Amino acid sequence: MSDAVSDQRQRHLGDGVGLTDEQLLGMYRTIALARALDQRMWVLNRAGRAAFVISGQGHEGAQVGIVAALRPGHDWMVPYYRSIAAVLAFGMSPRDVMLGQFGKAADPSSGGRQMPAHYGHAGHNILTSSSPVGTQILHAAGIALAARVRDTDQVAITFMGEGSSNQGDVHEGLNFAAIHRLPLILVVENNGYSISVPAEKELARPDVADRASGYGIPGVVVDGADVLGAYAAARTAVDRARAGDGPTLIEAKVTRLTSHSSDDQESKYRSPEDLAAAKARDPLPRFREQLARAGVLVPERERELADEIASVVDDAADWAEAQPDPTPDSALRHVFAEGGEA
Amino acid sequence: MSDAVSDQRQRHLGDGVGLTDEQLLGMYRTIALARALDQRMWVLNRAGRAAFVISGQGHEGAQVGIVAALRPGHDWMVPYYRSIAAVLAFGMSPRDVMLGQFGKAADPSSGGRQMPAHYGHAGHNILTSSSPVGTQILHAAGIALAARVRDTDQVAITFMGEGSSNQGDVHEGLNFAAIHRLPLILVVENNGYSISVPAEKELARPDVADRASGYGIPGVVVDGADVLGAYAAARTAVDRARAGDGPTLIEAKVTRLTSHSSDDQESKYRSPEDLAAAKARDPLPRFREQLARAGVLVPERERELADEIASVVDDAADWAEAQPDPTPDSALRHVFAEGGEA
Amino acid sequence: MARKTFIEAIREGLAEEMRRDPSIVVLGEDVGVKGGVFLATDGLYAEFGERRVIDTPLTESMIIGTSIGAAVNGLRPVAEIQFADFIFPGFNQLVQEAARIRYRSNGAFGLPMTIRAPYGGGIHGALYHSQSIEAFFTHVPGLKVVVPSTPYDAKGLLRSSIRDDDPVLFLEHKKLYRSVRGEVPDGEYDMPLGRAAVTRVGRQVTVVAYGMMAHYALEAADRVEQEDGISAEVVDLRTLRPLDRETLLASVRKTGKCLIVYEDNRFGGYGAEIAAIVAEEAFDFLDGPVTRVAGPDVPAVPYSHVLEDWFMVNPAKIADAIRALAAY
Amino acid sequence: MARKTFIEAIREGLAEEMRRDPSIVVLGEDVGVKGGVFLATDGLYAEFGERRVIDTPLTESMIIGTSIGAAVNGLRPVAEIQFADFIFPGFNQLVQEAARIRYRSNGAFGLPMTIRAPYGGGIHGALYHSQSIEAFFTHVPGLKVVVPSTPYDAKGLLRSSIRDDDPVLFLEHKKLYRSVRGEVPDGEYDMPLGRAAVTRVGRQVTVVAYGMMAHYALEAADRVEQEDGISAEVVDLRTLRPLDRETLLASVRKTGKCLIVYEDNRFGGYGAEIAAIVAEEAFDFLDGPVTRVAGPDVPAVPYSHVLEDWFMVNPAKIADAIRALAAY
Ligand SMILES: Cc1ncc(C[n+]2csc(CCOP(=O)(O)OP(=O)(O)O)c2C)c(N)n1
Ligand SMILES: Cc1ncc(C[n+]2csc(CCOP(=O)(O)OP(=O)(O)O)c2C)c(N)n1
Ligand SMILES: [Mg+2]
Ligand SMILES: [Mg+2]
Repeated sequence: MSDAVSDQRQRHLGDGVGLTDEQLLGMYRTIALARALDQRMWVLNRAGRAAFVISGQGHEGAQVGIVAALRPGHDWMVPYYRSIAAVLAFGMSPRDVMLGQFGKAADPSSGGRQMPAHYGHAGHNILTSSSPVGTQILHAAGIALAARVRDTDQVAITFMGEGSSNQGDVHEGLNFAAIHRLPLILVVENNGYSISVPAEKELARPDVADRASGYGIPGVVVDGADVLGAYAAARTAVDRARAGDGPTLIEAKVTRLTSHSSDDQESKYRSPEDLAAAKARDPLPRFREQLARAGVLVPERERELADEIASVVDDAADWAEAQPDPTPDSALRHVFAEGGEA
Repeated sequence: MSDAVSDQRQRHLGDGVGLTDEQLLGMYRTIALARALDQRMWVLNRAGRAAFVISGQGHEGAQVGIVAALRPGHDWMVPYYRSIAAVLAFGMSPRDVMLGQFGKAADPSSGGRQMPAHYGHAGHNILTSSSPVGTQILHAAGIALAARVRDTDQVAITFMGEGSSNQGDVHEGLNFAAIHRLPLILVVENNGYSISVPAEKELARPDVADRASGYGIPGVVVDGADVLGAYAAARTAVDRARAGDGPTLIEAKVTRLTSHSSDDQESKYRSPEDLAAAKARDPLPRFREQLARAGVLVPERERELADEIASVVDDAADWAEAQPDPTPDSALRHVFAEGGEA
Repeated sequence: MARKTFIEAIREGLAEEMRRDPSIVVLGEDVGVKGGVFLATDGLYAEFGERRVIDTPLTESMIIGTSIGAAVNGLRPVAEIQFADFIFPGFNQLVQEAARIRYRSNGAFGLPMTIRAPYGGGIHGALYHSQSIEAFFTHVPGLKVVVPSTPYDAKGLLRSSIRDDDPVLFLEHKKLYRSVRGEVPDGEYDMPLGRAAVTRVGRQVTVVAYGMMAHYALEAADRVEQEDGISAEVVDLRTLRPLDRETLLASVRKTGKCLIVYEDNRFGGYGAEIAAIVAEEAFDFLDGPVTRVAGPDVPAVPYSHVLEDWFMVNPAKIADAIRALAAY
Repeated sequence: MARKTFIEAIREGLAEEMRRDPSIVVLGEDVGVKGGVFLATDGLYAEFGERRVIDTPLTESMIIGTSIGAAVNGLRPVAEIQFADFIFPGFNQLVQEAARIRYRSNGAFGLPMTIRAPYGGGIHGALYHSQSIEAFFTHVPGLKVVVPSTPYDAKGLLRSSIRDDDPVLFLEHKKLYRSVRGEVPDGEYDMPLGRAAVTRVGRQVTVVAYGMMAHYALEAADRVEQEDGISAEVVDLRTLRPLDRETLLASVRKTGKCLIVYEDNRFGGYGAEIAAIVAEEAFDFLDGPVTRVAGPDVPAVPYSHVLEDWFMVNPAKIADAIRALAAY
């Protein structure tokens, strides 16, 4: 197709949400990269080279769409264990991710101290995340409080699953942030399961977003496979936050394309139909087709990206696996500030 | 006024909500009795004969209206420290209450082990209550779960203040009870203060009841000075609960007529106007006038009741104060079931 | 008598008790169709249905708090906390409410409830899937804390815990689930709470342990016997609270030396109380310092194998400590 | 140098630090206009305004959890938990999050935050307004725990806690607030964390205590000196973690006898760790059993005066224990 024509199509797609083609392609690349990295982890796991894997597969579209509305290096992120695409979009590298997967000394999240996917990176304002779910909303609310007190114009965004949104901390965090109209965004990635427990046994209503009105804040539901829809919702939430209008709860309806983790066998509790339906809601092919249809992602470019991603993944996995493990003598460090009394 | 006329008026008032005159008078008596007992506690406190007082003054109308919809001896109550009128309505006696106020050995709530107003009475299905706020909703939800599993047709009702409703346990409890449509009623007595913290710093919205929709349950606001309105709301909630339609959140807008407790000085944080407005919302005179206007409470009866209540309060206070304190050797008992290993 | 794994013994104990007593319900995260992440409740949902085997939301405070209410109104809940590390959101319900309800009501209310929680490290679970939590709860009057080390004890003590009329925290070491097999009678047998076991008789040093460490202690004792001719006695506490002081003190008074082994962080761990009791009540019999082998004082078990191996107590570390104490 | 009450020293320390460092914020229940239920923050709201003195909702997990986030993003929060007994809804945030963030991030993140909590009994507060909570937190690597006993120490240690780059739990005994007066310099003076003080020199018995018990220990020591001519040394730990082992062990090695006093329930209390350390590291110097005077093992302090008096450790009980140990 001629450049002129594609140019129009591009403007057509980008204009709606105010993203340039390069931005759209960058978002596509991050989604595809996260997927490829994630799939490699499973390969490594089956090969006995990575003890544990927990995936972002199926969640990447919502994560990348939402994070595109933030300012990396300025705003703060408190991720969760499915946030692989979100942290890549926010500045972590594939090597950073793989260092954590292998638990290496140079792992920027924890130096090999935490399980894989417990992301954190001080250099990118990504706060260390723990395993107990739901706690992170209070950390994000506190970051937002500090942003308010210090007038930094920062936004704090945090992510969790719908099962985790039932934890008491979420209630306390939304209430506090709403009272003080803090610049906080809570993203609930609703994939319909809390490990094996289906949504109807976790939640009394289909939408977690329905809880927002009780705190007087917006609760927005987005289709997690609609990357640009997720971006638009986040854009509005970020603008509200910076304007001092307070927090927003964004619920992204996503799909879990893998078992809960490499320790889980979802076939025990999910029917073949359910699993097939889940596959059909994969955001990656949908975004690819959307960009292709709009002429933003032309076949050559798609091939280039695929090749580039493949080599980036190879590099990240091979390089990270070859890095040194932490040494036993390092285990005593960082209980307290160095120099601080222990 | 002639009996004929008053009979009509009575039917008129009672019919609306399905209560007989005797029931209405019984409710009035409980409210007036709770108030008189409570006022006596302050007298005893100022006289140095009761170390600590925490009041139900201003909350009695909502409590008695709501409890009138339950079945004492069958249903369960998990009260809080302002529940003096609720526990009297559910079966505790003025002597029971005063035994707790003086911390005597025969105190049915705790044998003098807990602070005053930490009500409980196994004989009346009133579960022991603690000081940490908000925890009781989970106990009530568990009682409701057992009622469901055991098919007992019981309803569990619990009470707390609006400040306490922000605790994480409340979120977890409402979510669980709503998922399983348990026979639970949460009454939030909103008096606009959490000790000194005004509602606008505790809550992001004026109505706690707004949170109910997030759990797919009814959230009803009632004027706490409107005894019959509170009864009607509770009646509906109880019917729903017994029918298997699940929990209801009832928010009663009440007024706190005293300082938070005998250790608090509300004048430090409440303006004279605010205090005057609070007084104006006293449910007791309002219900008295309502019954009088309807001819249900005729002057002679009012005087009789006043005299009877005065002597009941004298008896409860004098008798309870004269009862023995717990003995030191009793302090080691009931850590575990008697006979159980300690 | 069939040989069963630790997890089989737990599952069998649960199923037998549920058949016997319809007031027993099981609740927790993923305990239903999935049968629990360690399969401790596998098959219970199919046999007893969703009224008695309840998949709860992901909310530990709710799991413990509703168990309290259910216990008050005629049920005997057996709650599962998916990993012991995740009991802390429910800490207030367990410590402030469950443990104190009988006392604060002057005996008017009691709570027949059991909380099962898989604990312990050495399974590559990192900071939040490896913790030993007993010290937080053994300090709390009103709670009973049980830590079995064999399939036989696991089934017997689980039954006694379920039948107990007070709250019991029942801790199961994850590494034992499939690594340990042993004789387990079908049906009932008597195994009261609060009784320690001398699992190895010796003369020179008493080694006090529980859970996974009870196995490592035996391994270490055999090793020092073979390699150094040291005769060590091993006491498996089995119930941490109420503590069997008699068995503990009788052994130390006999050997004159006491080594306490626990996997948890050393400072303020459960073993500190054992050391304090021994130091006070067996003072005249001690021929050496009461010593401890425990986890280092860093926040929790790290993920990297290198760091995890560094953290974990193992038979070699115990053997060294026995040697040092024997030589004292 | 002016004589001030304990609560005045706390208030002054807070105000001086807030004037010095604009990144310090105070948050908690009723800390604003009311100035806190014990008036520890009285006047701060008027001086520093609602941006830096924040009345929070009634939610302890939120108070601790948001303090973590605030500390990460450039503030130095000083949170107040209204009564120590109410810290437990925030236990998960404090123990699993605050205490572990530096370690789990391999030093990438640290938390300059202080949590103040009024603790202790003898003030007719019953089960839930009388608790001693230190044992739960001194067991946690990554937390520092401070318990001052004098106005001088309170102000100095509070300043050091606020300036510390790691989470500090600062426990204030309620009964000391107005009952104790002492010299408190205006402005700064140096008082590092982690240093115990020998508050009374003696020869025969070392009495180890902290908080309110540090006063009772001195009273008891004077009493046995006058009545029985027993010379007791008193060590006020002041910081429970990190522990000043040197001062503790030097004293016990000198006297050969150690009595540990704490108000909390005996079993598994903080004093158990002190006993374990002494029993192991001072064994060769001990002329008598390491003994403890502590609260009884019932859930918590009852309300009735009769029962409360029965529960509380007091100078008479300590004096009896000193006599018994001295006579050993
Ligand atoms: C407090 C706590 N309890 C239990 C767990 C174990 N756990 C890890 S993930 C998970 C399910 C989370 O489901 P959801 O929040 O929906 O997130 P998803 O994995 O579906 O994205 C559970 C129960 C935990 N990590 N933390
Ligand atoms: C967990 C917990 N934190 C703090 C307190 C101290 N406290 C007792 S009552 C109270 C205020 C409660 O306000 P609200 O819930 O509105 O009830 P009200 O007293 O106004 O009826 C506070 C902070 C407590 N009892 N429990
Ligand atoms: Mg989910
Ligand atoms: Mg209130």
